[in-house]
Parts: sequence; structure tokens; C-alpha cells
Amino acid sequence: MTLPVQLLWLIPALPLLVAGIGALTRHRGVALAAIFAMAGSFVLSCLALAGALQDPAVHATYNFAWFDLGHGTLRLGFLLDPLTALMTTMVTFVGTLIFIFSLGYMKKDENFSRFFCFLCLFAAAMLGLLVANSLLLLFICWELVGLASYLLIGFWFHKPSAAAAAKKAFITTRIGDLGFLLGLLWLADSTGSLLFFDNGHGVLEAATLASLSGQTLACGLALSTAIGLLIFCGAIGKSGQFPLHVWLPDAMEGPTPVSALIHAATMVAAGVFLIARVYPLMSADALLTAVPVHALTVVAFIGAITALLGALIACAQNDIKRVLAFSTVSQLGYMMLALGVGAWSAAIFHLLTHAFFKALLFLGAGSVIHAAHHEQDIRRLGGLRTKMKFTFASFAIGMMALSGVPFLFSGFWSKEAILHAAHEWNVSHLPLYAGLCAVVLTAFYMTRLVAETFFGQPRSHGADHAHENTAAMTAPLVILAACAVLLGFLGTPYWPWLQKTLDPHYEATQGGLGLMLLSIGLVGAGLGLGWWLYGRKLRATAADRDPLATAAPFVMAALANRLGFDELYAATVGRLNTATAALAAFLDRYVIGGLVTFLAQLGIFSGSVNRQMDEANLNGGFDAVSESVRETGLFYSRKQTGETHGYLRVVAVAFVLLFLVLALGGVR
Amino acid sequence: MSAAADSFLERAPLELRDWAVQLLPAPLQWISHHLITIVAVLAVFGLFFAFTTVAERKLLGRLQNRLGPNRAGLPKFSILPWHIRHKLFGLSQPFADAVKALTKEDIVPAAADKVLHFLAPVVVVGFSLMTFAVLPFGRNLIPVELDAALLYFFAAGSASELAIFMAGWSSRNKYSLLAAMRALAQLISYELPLILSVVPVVLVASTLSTSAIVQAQGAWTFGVLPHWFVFTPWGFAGFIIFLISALAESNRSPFDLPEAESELVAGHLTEYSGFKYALFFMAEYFGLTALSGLGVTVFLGGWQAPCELLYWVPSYLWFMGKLILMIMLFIWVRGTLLRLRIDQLTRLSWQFLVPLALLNVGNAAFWALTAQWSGPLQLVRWAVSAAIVIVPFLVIGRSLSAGYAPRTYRYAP
Amino acid sequence: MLGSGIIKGLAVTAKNFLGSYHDPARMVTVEYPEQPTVLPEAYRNFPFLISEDAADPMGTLRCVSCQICEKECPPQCIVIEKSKDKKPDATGKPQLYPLTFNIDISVCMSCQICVEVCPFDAIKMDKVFEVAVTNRFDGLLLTRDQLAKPNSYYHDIHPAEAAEVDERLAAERKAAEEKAKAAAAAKAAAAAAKATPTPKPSDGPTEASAKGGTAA
Amino acid sequence: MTAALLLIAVLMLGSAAAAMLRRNLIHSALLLVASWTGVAAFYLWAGAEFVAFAQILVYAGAVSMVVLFAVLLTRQSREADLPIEPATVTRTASAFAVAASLAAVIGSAVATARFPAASAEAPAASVKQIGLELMAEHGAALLIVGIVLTVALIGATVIASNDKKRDPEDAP
Amino acid sequence: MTPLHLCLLISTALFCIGLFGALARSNTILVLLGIELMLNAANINFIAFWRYGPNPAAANGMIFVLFSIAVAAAEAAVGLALIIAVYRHQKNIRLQEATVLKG
Repeated sequence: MTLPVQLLWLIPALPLLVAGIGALTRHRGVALAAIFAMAGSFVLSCLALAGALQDPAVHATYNFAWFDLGHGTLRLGFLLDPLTALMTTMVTFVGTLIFIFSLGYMKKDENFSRFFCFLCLFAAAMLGLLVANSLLLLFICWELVGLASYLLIGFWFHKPSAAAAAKKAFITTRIGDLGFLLGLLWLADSTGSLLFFDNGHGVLEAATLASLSGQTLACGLALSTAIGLLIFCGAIGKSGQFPLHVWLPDAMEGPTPVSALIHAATMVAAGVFLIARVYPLMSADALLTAVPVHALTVVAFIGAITALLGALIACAQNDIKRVLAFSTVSQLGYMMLALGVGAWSAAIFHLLTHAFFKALLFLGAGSVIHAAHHEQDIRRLGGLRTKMKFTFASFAIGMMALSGVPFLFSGFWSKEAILHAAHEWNVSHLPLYAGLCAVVLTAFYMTRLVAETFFGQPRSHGADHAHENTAAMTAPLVILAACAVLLGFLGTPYWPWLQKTLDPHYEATQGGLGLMLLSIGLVGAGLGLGWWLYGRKLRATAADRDPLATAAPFVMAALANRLGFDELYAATVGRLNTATAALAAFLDRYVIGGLVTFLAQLGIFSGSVNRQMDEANLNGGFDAVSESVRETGLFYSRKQTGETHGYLRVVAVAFVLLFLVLALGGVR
Repeated sequence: MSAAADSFLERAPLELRDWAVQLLPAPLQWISHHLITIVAVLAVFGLFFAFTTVAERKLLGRLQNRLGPNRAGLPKFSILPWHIRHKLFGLSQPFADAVKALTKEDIVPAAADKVLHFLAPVVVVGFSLMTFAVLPFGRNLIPVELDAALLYFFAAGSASELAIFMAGWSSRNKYSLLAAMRALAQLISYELPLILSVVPVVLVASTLSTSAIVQAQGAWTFGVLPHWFVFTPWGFAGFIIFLISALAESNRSPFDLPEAESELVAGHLTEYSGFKYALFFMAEYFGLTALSGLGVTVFLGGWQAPCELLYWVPSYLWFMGKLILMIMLFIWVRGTLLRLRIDQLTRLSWQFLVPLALLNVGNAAFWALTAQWSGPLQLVRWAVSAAIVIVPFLVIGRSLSAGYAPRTYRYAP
Repeated sequence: MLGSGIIKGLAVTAKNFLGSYHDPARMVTVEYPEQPTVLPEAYRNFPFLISEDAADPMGTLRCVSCQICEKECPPQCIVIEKSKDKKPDATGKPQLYPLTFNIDISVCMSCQICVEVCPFDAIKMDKVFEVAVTNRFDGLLLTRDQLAKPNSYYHDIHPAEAAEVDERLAAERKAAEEKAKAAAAAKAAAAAAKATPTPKPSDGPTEASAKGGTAA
Repeated sequence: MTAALLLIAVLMLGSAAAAMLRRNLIHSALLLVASWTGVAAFYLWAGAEFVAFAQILVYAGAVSMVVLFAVLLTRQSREADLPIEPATVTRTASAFAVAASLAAVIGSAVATARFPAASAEAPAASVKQIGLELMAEHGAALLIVGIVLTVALIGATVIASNDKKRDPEDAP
Repeated sequence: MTPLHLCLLISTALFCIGLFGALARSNTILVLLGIELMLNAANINFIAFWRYGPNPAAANGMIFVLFSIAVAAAEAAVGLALIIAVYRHQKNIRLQEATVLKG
């Protein structure tokens, strides 16, 4: 009972169908259809997973011609391997739960059906991205995912901040996508194909990789490095990596299920998925020694910077969703770090666990926000521990998974795998140190978040009147919490099933117990620090100063201001853009406009000259010709009696005559 | 199984024919071979017609809590004991009717076109009998084995329209002519869904030959679930469309508008009496029987047994059984439904049956393309196929019945 | 859903079909020659003449040949011939009797006017409807002998009406007897004085009571 | 074989000629149906069953209906009883002359032509073969014919429907 | 006289009967029917050449006839629709009176 690769398209097709229906009708039943479509896709994904696990080393593909282009044929395809299957299963499972959650969360929204239509569109694009066997198909879905993200962030477009955030997200990711597109075109130009696997001709197969890494550019980089870095630009944009991470926190203007689905669990992980997918290309230059930089080194450092930066900024945020957003940025940095140090299976492991516990945290946050009448500021929440027991319990599980509380929680195992890999990396240990710092900070800011939100006294009207939500919202939380615990056991160092499935060459490294003990200690330190600062003396009113701000006001202000990245971009990129636009406007209005006006005047002048000549000289001759044409016409029109019999008779007689001529003339 | 297919009962009709043929002198044998077939079909279906009429009247009676004809017994000189002869459940009613029709005065209107007036009933009976030629009555019993049998069936069937026109026009009676035009409109409207409903079967069986279509339905899942086409989503939809169109094609209630006595007297039969009227009557039943036979052949597995255990029962018995069931279904419908109005009739055809039948062709194409799907994909195949049937049905049905809210009857329970 | 009504209808007729075999109450058909039709009591068909005694129908006809019905009959299908002599009626009073009383039921329209006008309750409406004959001229002309039916038959077909008529007639006769007695007594009393003519029962009250009887 | 062909030809040509000569349009139409049936019989004789049945289905089943409807919808009062106009006579005569001369030239050409001898066996053409050829080699033509038929159907409906605008006074 | 000659002569005769009808009759319907007869004559030729032609294995002749029948059906439908339109316009269908396209 497996799904053949030829039918892999069914997985994205189901949500796409519902999206199409949702675009046509405003019926509320679209939501149910969407949930059923996602559940159906989940079932299909499970079938695909079963098929992929039968032989994890095989990349089953199904390629087909899309259209002919000149002499070549543009081919697209579907790919089924454990990576795809695991990702689709995760996306459809988390997606189904989030859809169910949205049923409760969006119940009172007037654009209920539109919301589900967009969600389905997103799910279809995301699943399409996962099953693609062609960088082009992946890119198409990639852009569709971006579109869906744009639509959903700006779902409450009447809020100016939401509209601005949507625009920001769209434009920022577009900058990365430009790099992606360039890389894609370059790749197509140099290999002639965009298929990943194509019986030895695909871009991820040995022959092509060898030729790509064998070519060296003028700047000393290998060709594969350059292309890989350009593709990595796309991942930077989509996964909110430094320096394009600025859009992700703003994207929290969208509805919370969207944040959970798109900006925590799935879409932002697409960048990680992309790098994991093209990992052979990224690592093609690994054996070259004469190059100035390896592609994966860049990835590792970008990831390390992002992990540290995100964790730092998260410490000073007051919006519950912003904290989680920066946490997402930080965790994505972790995954990039893992990819960069060569442990791509660990990255995917972390991606999967992160998807579950971060979706759990976001849904928990959504549950809190929904219950507390859209109060998002943690300073104004508090005391929800007793009011919302389910939410608190599941949120706490998510928090511990994210912080990496040892042994029982999935986050611990995946984070441990990454740190271990970073430790093994022989290029530099800086990423490892950055990661270890981030471990402390993660534990710290999560403790702060939980302490502020759930402990102490309710500090606003909304928090005071909060109560537990309906089953449609709590049930997904419970399921996700269970997953957040259980999923970690798939990839422990003692039974690294997941890593082995994804990467047949994976070898479980023994040892590293010291590192594990260190990171456990760091987690403990982070938790303890958080508790010491926030838990010991709980906040009494919303206006109280943050203990951290009391201790280091300048640092806190800078962090709260997100280290000024937005201002920086406004001052540089924004200004440059404005100046260029002004220049273009000037050129258009005066230089090109003047030329056009001149040409128009010239045309008018020559036209008037022409008219003079026409009227004076040419008309007489034409009159005569017209007169003779008219005479001829009159002559023939008299022959045209309108008597059909006559015509038919003439035709028949002519036929007889023709026949006679042919017969008598003896023409053969 | 082949033993059963070759059993004596299975071969009995053929053996009988061959025995009869070899009795005749050699020069006559080749033609007598065919003549015997024709006579056999005529005799069997002539009797079948006779008993269909009485069955129809009895069934209609029962459907309306009446008794139906139960009087006509046998004449006094028959040797049966009185209590059997006396009534015989009215089974000899058709013979009494036949005698009555034969002895009635044959009236031809003075202004009528005599030749056409005479030709019409002859043509209609002739052509409706011709359709029997390609129906496989049993495993070995098909009068003519044609490659394009279905096409032949519809070609022969289309001639009845001409006969109806001839009858209506030649009578020189306004009611007759109007009824004939109405009948033509109806027949033409419903010929389209009728043929379109059979096209999916042709598509899936990939043949026009009726015997090959029956062969294509000869298998069972687990030995009990027959592979008849009616048991597939598209086949079921096709069968329903076929049933409705066949009702209309044979001018039966609820589509008996051409004979709507409250509007058109007796339709194109107004100026016919006696034996010619009986011929029309007969042709109507022959047409009904032939269409039912086609439905049985195409959708209900023809002479195939419904489960493997019953394979030994001679195939022609299965065919006749299914035929009788089909005709009883038609009678049941006649006993239940009201006559439609002409606009409802044409709307039903053009806005409902034709689009659904066209979609059904696509459905069958999907079915044929996915023939090799197995395992869980079978479920997908069935679900998709069923969706192609049900969704348009609901959509079109809703749009057609929009504005006709559920009626409330104020004076009836 | 489109078509659900058809299925409902088919279910109804199927129920009829099955029910017709096990539930005789459903069948409204009466198999007529074998099973007699039960006619409503008020059913009427052609008139007949009432005789008091079944043993001697001609002798005990109530009809006194007054010929009112003959005159009133709209299609004029009654032909009466008076007797020359008188016979005593049920009360013993000598009355005329019909020598001929013919009704042509091929002409009769069953209007019941003859019954309504009869002062003697002598003609009533029958229930017989199987009147088919092979000769439509003589066969449908009913004579006195065919028309005469005993009062017990009248009781059979219209029991309530017949009882009422009998009661009234009995009352009338009693009254007549008493009157006769009184008259006799008076006569006896007066006989001594003078002989007086026999008092006749007046027509008025009898007619009114006859009308009342038929109307009831 | 030849006798059967001649019989078919007599039926076909006889009814066609009678159809062209009758004054009663309905008779003409019905005789033409007979003629078309004769053509179908010819196809059967030549071994082209499928074409024969298609011919009956299309001509006897469909075209004849359209013709009869057209005849009834355009009936003129007592056309058959009108006297014959002189123009009709001349037209008929000239038509006969033209048709006869054409028959003469084509007939003589056919009669004198020599064709390579053909096999007496009728070529076998199963429905499957025709279907495969129609769908494979002549697929484009089949599609185009489908479009032509659709367009013709819609066009015929548009032409025949009453396109006169209602007078504004008529509108309630 | 081979069967092919016979078939061709028959089709010639049918063609000329059709032509005669089309030329002689004033009723537009009959003219149209004459043209249908001419088409049928052509179809007979196709079948005859398929049956007795050099390459009977190819079913081209039959397929051509099928297409021809389809087109003839379309032609009849459109033609008769035109006739009805003409009738509505000039209240008769005499071809010699239908001499103008305006209307």
C-alpha cells in the first residue's frame, strides 16, 4: 500500500482543488473541505512515506516534458525520497492540525472562507515545492508560497501595519529570490537541465557535480560554489537569515495560525529544505582546497550569526508572538549552521522537531491571544496558568522542547545533534560557540516568556477574563505536544533512525558526552538565570520596569529595537531606492518626454505637407480609376441576377463543356 | 466452467435447429437455417408481447390495488377441467384482444394518403422487429453476429420515427399531425441521450459488437460480484440515463405525450383502428422489449449469470429473466409517475440528460485510462468516478429544481 | 435532491403491489357476478308494486288504480287500466284494483315522482338493476305480474323506510277502525234515529302523511 | 451479386427519380428516404457495413426528420394544385437537357475507362480498424468535423430561431 | 463491364438525377435534396473505388464517406435552417424568388 511517484502530484492537488473551490464560493463549508483535503493529503503522504522507507537510498522520480523551447525541452518532474516523504508528512500533519485550530480561531472572521482558500493555496504550493524534482518547479512553487504568505500576512489588510508587513515580507524575500533566480539561470545555462535526478543527467548527480566543481571562475571560486551561494540567497530570504531576517518578526501581523503554519513550521523551513535538497551541489566543492571559500562555510557562518542574533533580540521583545518569531529566526539559524557544518540530516531532524514544537508554541500563543481578547503584550498578560490549564501544559512542553531540556524533549536531541556536528567540524569552532551562547539565551528568553505570560497576577482586563478555549483549539495543542515529546526519540545518538534514513552514509559518532553535559549545563544556566531574573520576583503591574532593562538599559534598548536593522535598511536601501526613482522620474518626464513631443510635432508637420500634395495632385487620377471600377462592377452586377438555378445551370454546362474539351482533346 | 458452457441445455436450441434443418432437402437448407431463426424470434417475442400486455395490465392493477384482467379463460371446447379453464388468471386475455382487433372494422379516412396510411404500421413493426437481430439472447443465440451491432440497432430503431411521421401525416387529421410532430421532437430529443448513454460502454468494452460487450462483462469478484457495467459509477449513471431515454423512446408513461388523450385524442393513432392499430401497439411493445434487451445486454451483463455458482443455468434463461425484470421495472414506473408537460420533457433531455451523458462519456474514458490501477488506487478510481457522476447530478439537479421549493399540500395528507 | 420524489412514488406503488397480495382490505374491486354488490339503502332503480300477501300477489295489491301516478309520470311510461269491480283491500274496504299496470322501463327515468304522489304507498322504488333482456321491446315492458312484489321484499330492500310506512299504515288503519267503530257506534246509535251515509276518510291527511313518509 | 446490385440500383434510382418528379413534397421526402436506404443497401452490398449503418442513422434517422420538419414548417397552401407555369416547363426542359448531357458525357467516359482488375473478395474492414484509423491518422479531421457539426448545429439554431425583436408596444 | 463500371454508372445516374432535381425544381427544399443526392452519388464512388480499387486494405474510402456523411448532415441542417429563414422572410420558398440577399 504505497503511493507511486507518478501520483505524487495528488498530494498538492487536493488542497489546490479546495483552493479553487474556495476562490469561487464564500460558503463556510470550504473550511471543512480544506480540512478533509489536508487530511487526505496526509494519508497520501503517509502512503508515500511507506513507499519511500522501503528503500531509503532510492530517489524515485517521474519526469515529464512541460513544453518545447527552441531545440530543447523543458522538463519538470516529481521526486520521492525519504526527505520529500518526511517533509510532506510533517507539513500535511501539522497543516491539518493548524487547519482544525483555525476553525476555532477564525470562527468569527467575516472572511472565513477566504482564509481557508489562502491556506489551501499555501498548502498546495508548499507541497508542490516539496515533491518537485526540478529546480524550476521548486522555484515556481517557491514563489507561490511567497504569494500565499503575502496574502496571509496581509489578511487583515485594513490594518495598516499588516499591509505594511505583508509588503515588507514580500519585497524582502524577493531580494533573496533574485539571487535564487540568477543561480537557477546560471545552473540551467551551465548544465542544460534543472532536474535534480534524471538517470545520471540530473544536476544533483555525480557527473554534473564533477563538471560543475571542476570549473573555476575568475574570482577563484568554483562554479558550483557560486551557483550554490546564489541559491543560498533564496534560502536566506525565505528562512529569515541574517541579513534578510527583518521581515519575519513583522510577519506576525497575520493571524496566529498563519504564523504557526507558515512562519514557524513550514514555509520558513523551505530555505532549509532547499539547501538540504541541493546539498550535493553545495558540498561539491568540499574536496577542493585551492578555493578561497566553500559554499557550506558561508552557510555555517550565516547560520551561526543568525542563531545568535535571533536569540539575543528575542530576549528583549515584549510581544508574545515577536519573541517566538525571533526564536524562529534563531532556530532556523541553527538549522543553517547544521547544514553548513555538513550535518544535513541533523538539520532536517531539527527542522521536523522544530516544526512541531514551534507550531505548538504558536498555537499556544494563539490560544492565549484568543482567550485574552487579542492582548499580545506579555507585560499585560500573566496569571494564565490556572485559567488555561491545557494551554499552559502544552505551552510548557513546547517551551521545554525549545529550550532543550534534556532527555525527554525532542528539541534536546536535535539541538544536541547539531552542536555535536559543529564540534566535529574541522574548519572553525566559532559556530559552535555561537550555538552554545544561543542555547543559554534560548533557555533564558523562553523562561522569561513563560514566567511573564503564565505566572503572577493578570495585569490587564483581557488576561483577567481569559478562559480555556474550545476543543477545536485545544485538541491540536495536545496532539502537537505529544509529538513534540515523542519525535525526539527518532534521532537520538543511540538510535539515529532518522539520520540513517535520510542519509545512508550517516555514521553515528560516539563520544561527545562532555559536550552534551556542557550543553545540559548551559540549558540549566539559562533556565536558572531566567528564573532568577523573572521568576523570583514576579511582575506586579504592566508598567513595571523589566529587570534586564534596569540592569543594562542601553543593551536592552538596542535589543528591543532589534539592533536597528530596520532603521539601517531604511537609511541605506530605502534612500537609494527613493533617489533612483526620482532620477528615473526626471528622465522619463523631461528627456524621453521631450523626445516624444518633438517626434509628434514632426509627424503632424509631415502630415500637413502630405495632405496638401494629396488634395492638389493625386485625387484626379484616383477619381478616374474609381469611375472605371464602378462601371465594371455595374456591368457584372447586371449578370448577377440572384437566380440560383441560373448559376447552377451555368456551372453544370461549364462542367459538361470542360469534360468534352478534355475528352475530345485527349488530355490525359 | 467450460463444461457448463457446453452443456446440453446450453446447446439445445441450436441442436434443435440443426435437426430441423437436416430434415429438409439440401437446396433449401441454407435459407431454412435463417428462416428458422427468424421464425423462432418471431414466435418467442410474439408470445412475449402477448403476455407482456396482460402482465402489464395485471401489474398496473396490482400497483393501484386493483385486480387487473383475470377473466379470460379458455373456450368451452377445450379439454381442460372447468375450474382451470374458467378463468386461467386471465392469461388468455391477449388472444381475446387479438381476435377482437382482427375482427374490427378497418377504417381509412377519406382524405388520407392511402398508401402511407397503410405503410406506416407495416414499417414500424418491421423495423422494430429488425432490432432483435443483434441481441444476444444466449451464449450461442444471436441471430446475426455483426461487428457494428450497436450502430445497426440504433439505425434500425431510428426508422420508427419515420413511421410515426407517416402515420401522423397520412391521416389528414390535425391531432394526428400535431401528435406526430410532438412524437418526433420527443424521439429526436431522447435519441441523443440514449446513444450517449451507451457510448461509455462502447468506450470501455472497445467494441460495437453486442456479443463482445456481453463477453466483456463475464467475470466475478469473489465469485459473487458480477462485473456488469451497471455496477460501476459510470455504468450506473449510464443505465439510469438509458432507462429514462428508453422510456421516452418507447413513448411510455411518464413520456407518453404523443398519446396524451386529454390533448391529442390518441395521437398519431387517432385514425387507426382494428388490426393496424394492433400493429402499432405491437410495435410499441416490440420496441420496448428490444430496448430492454439492449439495456440488459449493455449494462446488466446480458446472458451472464449473476454469480459463479449459478453458471450452469442456461444463459438464455438469464437473459429472459433480466428482460422480464426490466419490463416489470418499466411497468412499475408507468404505474407510478405522472405524464410530463412538453416543455418539461424537452428540458429534461437537453438540460439534464445530455450534459450528464456527455460527462459520463468522459467518466468512462477516465475509467478506461485507469484500468490498471490496483490496490488503494482502486478506491481513488471509484471515488473520482463516483464524484464525476454525483457532483454534476447534484449541481444540475439543484439548478433545475431551483425555484420549485418543496410543495406543501394543503388539502391532502 | 432531484429524483427523490420519484423514488418515494415508486415505494408507494411497490407497497401497493405487495400489499395487494397479503392485505385483502386494500382491494376495492368487487368481482361482481360472483360477489354481489352491496348497494346503499337509499339506492333506487325502477318502481314496483307492493302486495300485502306473497301467496296471492294479484289479490292483495295496495294499488287502487287511482291513476295519479300515470298522470304525473314525466316520460309517461305507466299505463293503468281500472277494474270494473271492487275488491276489499287490507282494511276490508272495497276498492278498485288495476286490471293492467304496465311500466316501460326502457322509458322510465327513475325519477320517483310516482312514489311521491301515491296516496296509498302502493308503488315503491326497487333496487334491481340487472334488467338485461334479449328483447328490448317486450322484455323491458313490465306487466302487473312482474311488478308486484310482497311487502316483505320491501322490508328487505328498504327496511327503515318500510317499517315507517308500515307503522303509519297501521296507525291509519287503527284510526280508521276506531273511526269505523265510532261510526258504527254512532250508526248504531243513530240507526235508531236515522240511517246516515258511510263516512269516507278524507284525502288530505293521507296524502300529507304519504309525502312525509317518502321524504323521511 | 450483379443481380443484387441491379436490384439495389433500380430501387435507389427509381425512388430518387420519382422523388425529383413528385409534386407532393412529403412524398418526395419519403421517397428520398427510400433512395438513401438504397444507397445504404449498396454500401452493405459492397461490404461497408459500418458506413451503411451510419448512412441509415444519419440520413433516414436525422436528415429526413429535418427535411420533414422543414417541409411542414414552410407549407404553402395547395401548392400541388397550382397550374404549371410556362417558366417551369422551360426550366424543367433545360434542366433535363443539362442533366442528360452530363449523364451522357460522364457515362461515356466511365464506359470507356479501363481500370485495373480488382480482387473479387470484399476487403475486410472491421469496426476496430476504422476506429483506429479515424482516431490515429485522421484524428485532426475528426476533430474538425466535430467542430463543423457543432458550429452547424448552433448556426442552424440561430438562423432558424425567430430573431425579430419584439416591438416595444408589445412589451407589457 | 466490370462491377466497378456498373457502380460508377449507377452513381453517375444518381448524380444526374440529383442535378436534374436541383435545376428543375422551384422548391428550395427539393433543390437541397437534389444536392444531397449528388453528394450520395459521390459517396458511392468512394465506396466503389475502395471496394474495387488498387488498395482495399486501407479503409480510406470508408473514412472519407463517413466524413462526407457528417458534413452532409451539417449542410442539411444549415440549409434547411436557411430555408426556414427565407420562408419567414418572403412567405414562400420558391428559389427563383429568392434573388436578394438583403432582408
